[in-house]
Amino acid sequence: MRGVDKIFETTSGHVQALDAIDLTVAAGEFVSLIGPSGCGKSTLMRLIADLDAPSAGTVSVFGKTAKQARLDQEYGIAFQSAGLLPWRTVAANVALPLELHGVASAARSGRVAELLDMVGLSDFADRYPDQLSGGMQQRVAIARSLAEQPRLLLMDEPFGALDEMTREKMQAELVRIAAETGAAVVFVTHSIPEAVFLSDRVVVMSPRPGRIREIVPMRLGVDTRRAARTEELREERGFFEMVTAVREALHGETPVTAGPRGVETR
Amino acid sequence: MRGVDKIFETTSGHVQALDAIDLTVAAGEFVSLIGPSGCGKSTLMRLIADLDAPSAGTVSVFGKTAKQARLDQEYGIAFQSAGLLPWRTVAANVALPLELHGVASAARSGRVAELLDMVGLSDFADRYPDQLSGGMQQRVAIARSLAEQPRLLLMDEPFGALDEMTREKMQAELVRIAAETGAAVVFVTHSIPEAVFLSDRVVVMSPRPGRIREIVPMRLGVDTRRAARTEELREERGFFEMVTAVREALHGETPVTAGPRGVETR
Amino acid sequence: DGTGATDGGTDGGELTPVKLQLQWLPQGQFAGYFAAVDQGYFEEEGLEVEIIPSGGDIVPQDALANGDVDYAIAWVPKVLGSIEAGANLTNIAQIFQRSGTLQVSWADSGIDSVADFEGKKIGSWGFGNEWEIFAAMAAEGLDSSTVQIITQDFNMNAFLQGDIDAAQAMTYNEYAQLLESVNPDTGELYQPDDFNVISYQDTVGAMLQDAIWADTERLESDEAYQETTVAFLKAVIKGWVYAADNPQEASDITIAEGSGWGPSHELWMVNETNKLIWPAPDGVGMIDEAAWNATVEGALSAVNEAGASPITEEPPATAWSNDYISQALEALEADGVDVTGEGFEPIDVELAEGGN
Amino acid sequence: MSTVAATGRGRMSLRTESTLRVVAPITVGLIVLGIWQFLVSVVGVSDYLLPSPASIVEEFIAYWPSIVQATLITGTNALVGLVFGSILGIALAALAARWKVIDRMSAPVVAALAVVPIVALAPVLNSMFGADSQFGRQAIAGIASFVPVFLNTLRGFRQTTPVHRDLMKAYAANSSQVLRTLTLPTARPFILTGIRIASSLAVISALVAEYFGGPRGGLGALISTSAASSAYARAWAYVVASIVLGLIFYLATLGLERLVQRGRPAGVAR
Amino acid sequence: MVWGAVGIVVIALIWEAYKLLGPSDGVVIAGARVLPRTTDLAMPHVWDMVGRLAEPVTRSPSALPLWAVVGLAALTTLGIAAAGWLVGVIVGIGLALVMQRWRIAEWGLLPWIVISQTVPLIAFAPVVKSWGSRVEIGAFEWQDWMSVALIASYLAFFPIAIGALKGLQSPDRIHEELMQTYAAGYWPTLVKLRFPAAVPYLLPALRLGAANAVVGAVVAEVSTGLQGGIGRILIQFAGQASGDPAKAWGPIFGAIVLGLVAAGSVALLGVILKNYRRTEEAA
Ligand SMILES: Nc1ncnc2c1ncn2[C@@H]1O[C@H](COP(=O)(O)OP(=O)(O)OP(=O)(O)O)[C@@H](O)[C@H]1O
Ligand SMILES: Nc1ncnc2c1ncn2[C@@H]1O[C@H](COP(=O)(O)OP(=O)(O)OP(=O)(O)O)[C@@H](O)[C@H]1O
Ligand SMILES: Cc1ncc(C[n+]2csc(CCO)c2C)c(N)n1
Ligand SMILES: [Mg+2]
Ligand SMILES: [Mg+2]
Repeated sequence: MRGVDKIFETTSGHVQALDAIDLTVAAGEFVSLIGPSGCGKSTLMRLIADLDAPSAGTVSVFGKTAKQARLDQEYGIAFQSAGLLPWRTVAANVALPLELHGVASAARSGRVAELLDMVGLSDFADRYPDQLSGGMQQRVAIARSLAEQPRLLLMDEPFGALDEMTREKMQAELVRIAAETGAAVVFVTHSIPEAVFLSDRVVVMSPRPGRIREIVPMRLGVDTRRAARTEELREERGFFEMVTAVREALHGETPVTAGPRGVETR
Repeated sequence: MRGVDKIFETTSGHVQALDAIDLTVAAGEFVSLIGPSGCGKSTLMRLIADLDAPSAGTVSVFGKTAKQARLDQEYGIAFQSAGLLPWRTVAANVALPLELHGVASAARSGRVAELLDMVGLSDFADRYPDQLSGGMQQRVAIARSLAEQPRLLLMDEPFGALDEMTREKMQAELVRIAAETGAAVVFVTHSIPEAVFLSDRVVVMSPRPGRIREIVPMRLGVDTRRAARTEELREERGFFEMVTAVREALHGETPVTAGPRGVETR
Repeated sequence: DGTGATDGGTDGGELTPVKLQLQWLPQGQFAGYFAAVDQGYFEEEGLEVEIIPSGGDIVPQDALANGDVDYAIAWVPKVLGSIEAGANLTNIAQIFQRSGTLQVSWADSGIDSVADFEGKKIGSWGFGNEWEIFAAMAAEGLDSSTVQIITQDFNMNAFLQGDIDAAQAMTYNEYAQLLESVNPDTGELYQPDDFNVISYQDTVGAMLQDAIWADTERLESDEAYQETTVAFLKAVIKGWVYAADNPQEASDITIAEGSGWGPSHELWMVNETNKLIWPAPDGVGMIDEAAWNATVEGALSAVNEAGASPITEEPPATAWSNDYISQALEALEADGVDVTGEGFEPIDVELAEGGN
Repeated sequence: MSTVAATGRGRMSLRTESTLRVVAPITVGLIVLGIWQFLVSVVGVSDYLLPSPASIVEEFIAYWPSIVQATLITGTNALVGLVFGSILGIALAALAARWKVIDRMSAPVVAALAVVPIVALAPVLNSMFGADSQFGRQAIAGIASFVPVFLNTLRGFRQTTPVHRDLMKAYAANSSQVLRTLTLPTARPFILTGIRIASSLAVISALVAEYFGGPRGGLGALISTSAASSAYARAWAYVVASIVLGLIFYLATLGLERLVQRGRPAGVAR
Repeated sequence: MVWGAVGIVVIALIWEAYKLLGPSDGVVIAGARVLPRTTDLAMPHVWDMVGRLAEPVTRSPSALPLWAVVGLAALTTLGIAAAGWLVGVIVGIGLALVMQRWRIAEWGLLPWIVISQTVPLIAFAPVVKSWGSRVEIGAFEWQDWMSVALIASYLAFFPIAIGALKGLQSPDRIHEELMQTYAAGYWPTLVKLRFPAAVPYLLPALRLGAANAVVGAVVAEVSTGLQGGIGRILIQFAGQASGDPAKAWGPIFGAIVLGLVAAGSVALLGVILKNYRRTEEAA
């Protein structure tokens, strides 16, 4: 992504949603986008997915244009709301992309079974979305986004609607799945602990116009690899340090504020 | 609240939502309820507000029955969604309870101005709710719940729909307002840091049937009073310790899990 | 009984209010009643008459039976049906002496008589206007299943466009509508010789049409009503005499009363209506027993496609009475009014396009 | 006491509720019928003015074959109108949803069709399509059905959520795939609602149209003929048949709605 | 707006093009005429229909132009329909209130309200007129136009009752409970919550009710033969359609404009109440 700008024309004038964004995501890397509301996280993601076109600059995915990447189905995508089709069963929802791209029925059902297994919903294949909890729905959406084994996973606040406990479970699961499939992930979130827990790098953005303020690399404890991101991690010291680092990047202060602050966390 | 049970009758049988709940909230105290989805937090709060009746046990508010307390308007309440009436301006929304209870027009507008000032929305008095951001709407709802100077404030996930940054700001504001008005607060949340940040005590609940698992008193740093709950608190060591304590109460483990854990946080 | 209903009672103070229910919108068919109002004939008789037009679904004899009005204009066979259904009504004056119903077909259609109806699409308005057709057909040994009955709406388009082989038409209205329409082949108006005209008056099915009906029970028990009835009939006869003598004026009066027809059509209608009334050898309004019996005969023999007949048994004797019309005629003759119209001469009316 | 109103709803066991749902309307119906019969037979409102329910039933039985025949004729017209009106409504709504221009251009025409009285159109349509065929009535039933189906379908086509549209774009789905997998299923409950509303309109329009010309034999023509000959009990018998016909249409479309939506949430997609 | 005009022009063009090219006896497939006849009798030229409006109704010296006659009649009908609409509003909202208040009333009445609309009311117009003519209370005497208005209200009340019921039941649970926590009784809840919340449902219902009231008024005018309204000239001019085909279209256009005006005036109401519809645009 090179020098990307995005300007929306509205009735009340221009909105500069993104300004001179440069960002490269390595294969298999997990990158989170974080920033206050309206800073352009979603817009950035939509540009990568070719759901919108940039006003300036170029977006390339695996060396192709974003459009070509979309047509070639190089990525899977998940949104804040699960976006399941309510009239399709869980299995049929997961099968949707396969169906649209002409995968034969037998191959399809095999793949769907595999995916539902992966997200732990094999028993719910014939349920309808409204019979599932929010967390389960989100898992279906993730299974769907993985259906065609994309090398890039785009997720826009996929856990935003979930309660904290479900959310933590889903995070752990996502880490596992991403590791299993080896896909690169671009993940939008509002939650600092979530970003810290999941990511290799956290991209902190600032609004009006949407800019990248800082890219915070995550080095959690000694072992920085994904396998280490277990539940216990959340209670580690390094975790809290990283949370603090992102907090400060986000609040845009050079970290000189006074006040009673535990020295250990620095 | 003494030995309170609540059983719902549904098509598929009974649901024991609450089981033998004992809880007393002191005047001016800030108590959070936390627990996984479906553990009965909302039900408990609704019993206090007399929106439902307990199947067994008694609920008393300031020595009265819950019903009498409701009729006497002893409490103010705020829900997860702000629940503003979309056809009323901000000022008219805040004025609603006063209007319903026959407060004279002049006194009303004085009180409304005061309340809007308190939540920092004086400039938005004539706006309609749909012209406000989610955080601002929630502030209006809080102003409304404070309109009649209740001695008890009931809040059911009031910040659930807000993004993390707005949420932190609102938390700080709530602390200030609660301190200013000296009201007791019962606060339902899913977020551990939120509970920790706000509360004097955190009530951790477990589901099926809804029970109180543990009540964790908060002692933050040296100064445990509210005045200390500033932004810096969030980055203090004591804060993380409390978070961990609540996490563990919640996950129900006696804290003996192995694994690489920073010793300092214990 | 100081209202002096029988003799020119304008000086008697209060006028007696009377409601007359018509069987259609205001039009030349009812010119005599409007003329009687306009010329003050009712007032002279001490009456204040309100004429109530009807529309698509108002059944005049029911309005009378329900007590909504004091008198009603209706076709005899329709009322016979109502009487059998329980209405208590009496024909007090048979204004139209002849049937004005036609069945019109194209000149080249080969339909010149009722016998030719078989297998054809026969138009009718329904609403009880169809009994003459079924009676005439019954006399030819045809029943309703041998033809296809098509309901006609308010105009003759269905006939003109070939949806109907033989259309029902009143001499005073629908037949004129045909003669007011442009023949697309010639660009001129249709001419009488473009059509075959079957007049029911010439068939066994002929039935009595516009008659004035009154409430039987009130006639029997209410003396004031009896007096009012005679007074009312006197004024009505004077009205029709006026229409016969002054068709143009009568037509103008009707238009002023809210008829929406154009002047040529209205004049045609008054003139044709006059022909159905005049001359009246027994005096206008007298019920001819033979014609009455023929109508009853026809009504008994007619069967529609649902298998229903207007009546299944002879009507009661109270269904008609010449008592009141005779009194009215006598009084008028005494005043020197010509109530037989011996010298009646219809006028020639030229129809304009669209009746305008 | 007054607050009971707010909470009071729903304090009832499920069994009593489903019983009451059936018993309540029947009770109301019986009460009305009872008052009616009472007025006629005891108070003595003349049977000529207001036929008693009993005499209506009598006529209903006596004219049963004719009633069946007439109901079939009118019912067929209504059905043909409903089917073609609905197809046309759905098709045109699809076009209007796809091309804004068609939507804008059709707006005044649809608005006009929505307010035009049947009485105004019937003679004209008879003239245009021929008074000797049932087509005029079918066309009227079709127009009456078209409007609600069109409006509801158009609304349904607009219900697709941005998430779903984005999803389809992300899948590079072509427009027919989008129509098949997203737009039509989303609109389906709306289409069915439109058809249900249209169903009783179709019956009543087909019936009223018979008042204004065309072949005889339908319910409308027989109601008017019976009423014109003061056979009010018979007219009522035909009216009862037409109510039953309307109900059959309504219940059939309601059943269709339930059937197609079975096992699926009726609400808007999440 | 502009596109709407274009739409009308397109319809007119299709009309004329078909009239020019179509067979004069229409297109008959399998015995059914699926496309209309193109004769002047069946399909007058657009310019004839429009031009006829400017000409006097009849040759009579006192005759007004057709448009004026149609316009006056439309005004009369509008007045009657408005009265019927008002009655429909009162009855409809009244029923909705009762049904909202007591669920048993909803169960008992709602099916009959639905059934009521399958009754061919044209069959009752004469009965209504006849019963009405017997009502006479003191100085009040039933007028024929009231029968027509009553029939109009019969068609108007239905969408209003259904819409109002939906609207009154529409407040979010959270809002209902909020009122409960304020210990607000039935009436304050109705005034402060239910009615305002019902507005977005009520407005389209009132609009539909207005259109229905016009249709009902016209039908009832035809049926009872009431003088002065559009229904009356509708049958009058339909009777003259053989000789003057374009004339019959005048009242048809009049009826359509009338319906649009009625529905449009209710839309104006919506502008006044726009603050109560704030969620509508967002949704
Ligand atoms: N379709 C659009 N038209 C006009 N402006 C838009 C559009 N989409 C986004 N914007 C504007 O662009 C800016 C960035 O929006 P974006 O949705 O990317 O923010 P975000 O970071 O995803 O916010 P959030 O955290 O609330 O989801 C905002 O100011 C927004 O108002
Ligand atoms: N009206 C009701 N009828 C039947 N069951 C109910 C009702 N309300 C709540 N329950 C059940 O009671 C239990 C407790 O529900 P409650 O809403 O209090 O949980 P909660 O802790 O607030 O959950 P959440 O965090 O999702 O808001 C759940 O199992 C729920 O399904
Ligand atoms: C719906 C209906 N359509 C046409 C006529 C025909 N019509 C016009 S005047 C007249 C003579 C009787 O008044 C007749 C038969 C009607 N009566 N009812
Ligand atoms: Mg976003
Ligand atoms: Mg809850």
